Amino acid sequence: MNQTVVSYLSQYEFYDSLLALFGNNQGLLAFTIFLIVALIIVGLCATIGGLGTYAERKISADLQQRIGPNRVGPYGLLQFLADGVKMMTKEDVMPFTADKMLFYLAPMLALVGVFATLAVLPFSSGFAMADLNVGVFYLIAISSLVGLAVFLGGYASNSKWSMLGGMRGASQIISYEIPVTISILAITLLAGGMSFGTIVGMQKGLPINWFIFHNPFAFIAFFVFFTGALAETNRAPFDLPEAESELVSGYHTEYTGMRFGFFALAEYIEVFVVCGVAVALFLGGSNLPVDIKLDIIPIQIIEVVIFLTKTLLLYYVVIWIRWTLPRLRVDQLMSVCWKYLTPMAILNLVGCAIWLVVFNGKSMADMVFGH
Amino acid sequence: MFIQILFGLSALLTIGCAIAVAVTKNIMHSCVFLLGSLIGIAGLYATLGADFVAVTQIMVYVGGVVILMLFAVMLTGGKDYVSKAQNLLGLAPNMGNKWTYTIGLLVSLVFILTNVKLVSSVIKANPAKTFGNEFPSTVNQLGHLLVKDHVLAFELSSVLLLGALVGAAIIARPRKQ
Amino acid sequence: MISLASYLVISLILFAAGLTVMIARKNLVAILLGIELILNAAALNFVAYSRYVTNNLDGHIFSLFIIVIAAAEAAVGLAIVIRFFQIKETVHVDEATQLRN
Amino acid sequence: MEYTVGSIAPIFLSPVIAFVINAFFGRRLPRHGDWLAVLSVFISFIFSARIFSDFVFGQFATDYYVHKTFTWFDLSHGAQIFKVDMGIYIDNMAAIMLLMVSGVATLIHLFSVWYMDHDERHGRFFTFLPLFTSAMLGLVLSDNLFSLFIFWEIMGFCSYSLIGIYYEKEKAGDASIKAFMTTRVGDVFLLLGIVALWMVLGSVNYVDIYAAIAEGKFAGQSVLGISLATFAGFCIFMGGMGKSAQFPLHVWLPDAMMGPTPGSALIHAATMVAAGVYLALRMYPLMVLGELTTFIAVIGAITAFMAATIALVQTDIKAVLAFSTISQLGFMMIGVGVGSYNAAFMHLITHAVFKACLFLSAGSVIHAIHEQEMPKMGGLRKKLPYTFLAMMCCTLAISGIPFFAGFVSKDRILGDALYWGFMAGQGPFHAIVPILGFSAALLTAFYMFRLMFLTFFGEPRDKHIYDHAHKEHLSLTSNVPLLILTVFTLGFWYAGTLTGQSFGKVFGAKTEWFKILVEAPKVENFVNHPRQAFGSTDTAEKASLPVARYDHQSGYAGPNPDEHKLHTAHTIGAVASVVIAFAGVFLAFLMYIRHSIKPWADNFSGITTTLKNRYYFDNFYVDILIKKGLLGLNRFLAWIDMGIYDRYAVDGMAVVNRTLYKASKWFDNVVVDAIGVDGTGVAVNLFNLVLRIVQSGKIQFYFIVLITVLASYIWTLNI
Repeated sequence: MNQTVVSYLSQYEFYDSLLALFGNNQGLLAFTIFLIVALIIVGLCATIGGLGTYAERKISADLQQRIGPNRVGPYGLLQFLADGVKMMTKEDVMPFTADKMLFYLAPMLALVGVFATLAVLPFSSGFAMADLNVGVFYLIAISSLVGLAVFLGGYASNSKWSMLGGMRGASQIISYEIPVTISILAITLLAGGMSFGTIVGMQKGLPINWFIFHNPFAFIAFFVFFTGALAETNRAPFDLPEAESELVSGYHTEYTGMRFGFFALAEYIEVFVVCGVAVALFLGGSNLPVDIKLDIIPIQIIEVVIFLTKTLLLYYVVIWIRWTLPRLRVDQLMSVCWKYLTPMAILNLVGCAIWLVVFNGKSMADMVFGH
Repeated sequence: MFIQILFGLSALLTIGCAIAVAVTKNIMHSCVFLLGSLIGIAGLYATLGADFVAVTQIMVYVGGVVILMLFAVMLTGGKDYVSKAQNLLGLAPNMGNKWTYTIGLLVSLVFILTNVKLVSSVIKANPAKTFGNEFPSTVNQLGHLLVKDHVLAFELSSVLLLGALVGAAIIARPRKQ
Repeated sequence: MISLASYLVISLILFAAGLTVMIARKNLVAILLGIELILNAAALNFVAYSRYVTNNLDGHIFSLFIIVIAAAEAAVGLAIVIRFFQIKETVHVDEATQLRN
Repeated sequence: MEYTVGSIAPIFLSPVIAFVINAFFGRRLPRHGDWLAVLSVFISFIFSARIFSDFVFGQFATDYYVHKTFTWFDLSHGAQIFKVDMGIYIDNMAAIMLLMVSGVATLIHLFSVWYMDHDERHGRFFTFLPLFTSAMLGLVLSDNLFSLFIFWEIMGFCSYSLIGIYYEKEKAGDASIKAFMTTRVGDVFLLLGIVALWMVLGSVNYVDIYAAIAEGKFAGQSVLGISLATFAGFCIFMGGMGKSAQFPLHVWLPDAMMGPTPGSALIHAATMVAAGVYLALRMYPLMVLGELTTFIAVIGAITAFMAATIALVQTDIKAVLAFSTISQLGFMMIGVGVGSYNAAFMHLITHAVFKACLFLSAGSVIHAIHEQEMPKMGGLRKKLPYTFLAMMCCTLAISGIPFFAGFVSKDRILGDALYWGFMAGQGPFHAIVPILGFSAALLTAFYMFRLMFLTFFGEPRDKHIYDHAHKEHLSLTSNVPLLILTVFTLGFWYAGTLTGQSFGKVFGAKTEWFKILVEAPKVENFVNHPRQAFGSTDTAEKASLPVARYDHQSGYAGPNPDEHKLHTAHTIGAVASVVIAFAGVFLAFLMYIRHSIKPWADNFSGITTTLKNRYYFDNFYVDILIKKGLLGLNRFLAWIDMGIYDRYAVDGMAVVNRTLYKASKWFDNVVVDAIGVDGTGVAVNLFNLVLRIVQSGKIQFYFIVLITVLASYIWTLNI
């Protein structure tokens, strides 16, 4: 049975009082709860995405021994708000020969694709929209909408730069989906299910129980997943679709104002989502290292904080990589995917399967500490 | 309630997009409408409790087939072209004209009538079973079915996919002369 | 409570739309779009019957294989279209009149 | 005392390894790997010496032999035996031969290091020289004619390569081809003989052949109307004639002097030429059975005399030595023919030693003055004292002066020939053999001392050359090999006495080792002799056999009814040999030192021309045999080809084809084309009218038809 935030809350007593408040209309209550949670999550993620731009600028400045944004607010913290205001107030320019419908559609698709993934992201054991049985699979599937959006954006602009960027982006995202999916498949094999609840629940306890340390293949799979995910989110060193030195700005060259903002926001939130997925799949998710008995609200808050801490650390690593490594060539990009990552991912999958058969499903920690 | 809403939205999306696919004059838009239709079908699957099939539908069509078609459209160019070859439907542009649409609709009508006759008799013969409003997870059962009852088809489909992969690569490869 | 007939009607409309596309359009890619619609109509029928009539998951398996075959068909079909375009510089279906060269 | 693979294989494998390394990596090795060649042959020598000491110093009975085989391939099927064994066969003769070949080859290799230094073909030379040696050693070790033939051909190839090593010189190239083609004539016969034996006996093992002779398997067998023993023996002897340069096939050997002198030494002294004599000795029972001994003796006598006469007038120092080689080989063949088995073999050994030394000395001379023509030499003994010493000893040996090796062996051959020709009660025709033999001995002494006198004595005739000659110094590579060989030109090493006769023995009875050890194989001993596999021990058999001793009174061969006559013949022969030798030396002394007699050429100018042209053998072969005979045959074959085959077979075929063509053309035009093809076309056209409508090639039309038909089918269903 699919678990949702509503079904989680219904275990507790205050749910009944809430129900009474809504005149025993279960559907209305559930709808309201979903709406509130969705708004919280979207707001949170949008803030994180906005702060992501700030973080990126600040961290890159730090790496390059500059100061970075420091005028708007304390330490320039409100810079992203200023940017947002600027974007919203800008003129919305559309090229004369653009394909209007697709030009409008593309940024929406990007944002929809990213926000749809947030529905299954396990911020904590309860604070997730829905814990689908096919959660991981759903996440992979729905995030490929971004690739489509990139392609359509590039096509609809009717510009050479955009076209090239869009085609590169689409081919890159489709290609890198394969190693990423196969790495995730290895983890679903270990967990015995595709739901995030199952996967995160399996990694309870000390970091040694995380799936990244389950066996050597899972350890490699993490890096394959992380590399592929970087490429899927068009981050450096895989930022060929928007390579500013070659393609001006790639698929969103012709976009201005809030449409451009959608693309940018989608990119930053997707990075956050990818890091969150990595944390949930490999790094123990929102689990507490120790079992403590607390009330529902505090424990959820602690779990969310743990999840966000891990995710933002990975987020830092992503930005760090972006400002450290140079960009790959197109042929190198493709050969990395097809000649190295995909075979490695397949070997990891087979290796995990063999490990499970040979060691009867035990992890390395189980064998070391005994279970 | 949710299911009814989801069904209504999905059905609307599916049918509307399918008709749009048929009537729009722009092949690119046609592809995008197809995407909408396919997502709608995924929603319909969800209302039927087929969660795995629904996600697979999105995965394969959104992530693969539609992008592939968009690529194909882009590589073959959107230029309109009128064939010089004479045929029963006369001269027709790439996206069809009123004669071709007339014939297409006629054939569709014939098919619809046929199908209505067929399906109504089938439904009359097999009254629908009643079932509860719960949706048990299908993932585990599907996995067992795939590697037990349908293992031959499963393996054959892998061979088919490999053949399609290699065949597509060979066919589309430009020949050096 | 949604009835089986509503799914069948949706599937019929999808099929009819696909059929119309296949016959009316002269663009090879558009014909492939029609084929996708028709295949999806069939798959939807399978899943609907699996829920309402047989009450087991064989329909799901069928629709999964239909999706697989549709993907393979799309890949090979589009490869053929692209090759055809390289040779003829058009994707008009009536131009495909030669068996070789 | 176990002859395992490890103790025998290195004898011929180590030079082969040296060959392979030098052939592929020689360019990269320091000094092109010549040290490797020397080392490899020296290893062979060590292993050979071990075998020699086992066999000679009383470890085995005289007729003991080591024969180990392994199956090379076995295609036997049921009763049909088709199995080829390979293996080694070592008896006393082979043991002595191994020591001689490897020892002489080691010294020649050592000498070559000096002689070929700074030569542009240095590496190539040291590639083929070890291969050549290993082939000869393998030939000696072979236990059957088949592997013997393989090594025989390897040697032929190596001699070809060594003679033609300066292939850019036209004469060298021609000489190598000539050597190869001439010996090829003999090789064809040899192969024929081997095949004949194989066909009848099913084996070409020495042991099997001996056993077959003893069991009388040859009786009644015949090939081409000739008895098998005669045919096979003749063919095998022809092979030996080719290799050992006997009378009709001797023409290649003088030309083979185009190669480097150490190569000549190896070819003409130790190895290749000895192979023919060795083969004849191995197959001696077959020769006897085939009644070929008279033939062999006559051929040998003719060769000995003819080559000696030619040598009289040669001015090239190496040519003289070459003809003397032919002459000495003739002596060996006389020995084989007249039944003096061990003397022939002894002469082979002694000749190998002193002829190798002579060639090396000649090489030393040539290296010193860069000149081969004797008229330009003279007085070189002051410049080349060590070479002079070595060459003098060897000349004494070859001339048959007492106390030297040549006297011991040649005297025995001549004594036996004397007995065979005059006293054995055979026809008067046989007397020609001893007469020619003694004449050749006289001439040998004469021309060898002529060589010595012209080269080393008197005043230098070409002052310029003389002045530029290098003064000789003692060194390991240049003249120590000569001196080592010189030591072994003394007679007592071989006979145990200085004279070789039975009076004045020095070391007692046991020292007549040559006579004890080497004897014609007694074929009846080989019947049903068990085979040994590789790795088995030899001790058990050794213990069961008594060690043979030489019985001075009766001789080893047992009481001979003609013992008295034989003894007389040997006494007369010995005296005659000594007299003849000294007469020859004296004649040469008068002619070339005292000048009291005019040199040969002036006295007999008519004959000299003939001799200088070597009896016109080359002209005969080229002008008569090849130009007249072969070209005539050629023309005849061409006539058969053009006149008969082409005119009737080919043209006739064309006429037949033309007729057939006309018939088929009519059939094609009328039946196939008009009725079949056009008729089909018309029929197809008719159908086409209908099918064209349906088969439009438009997939959408097909689809419409499909749907329509499906729909109409469903409407007809009653559901």
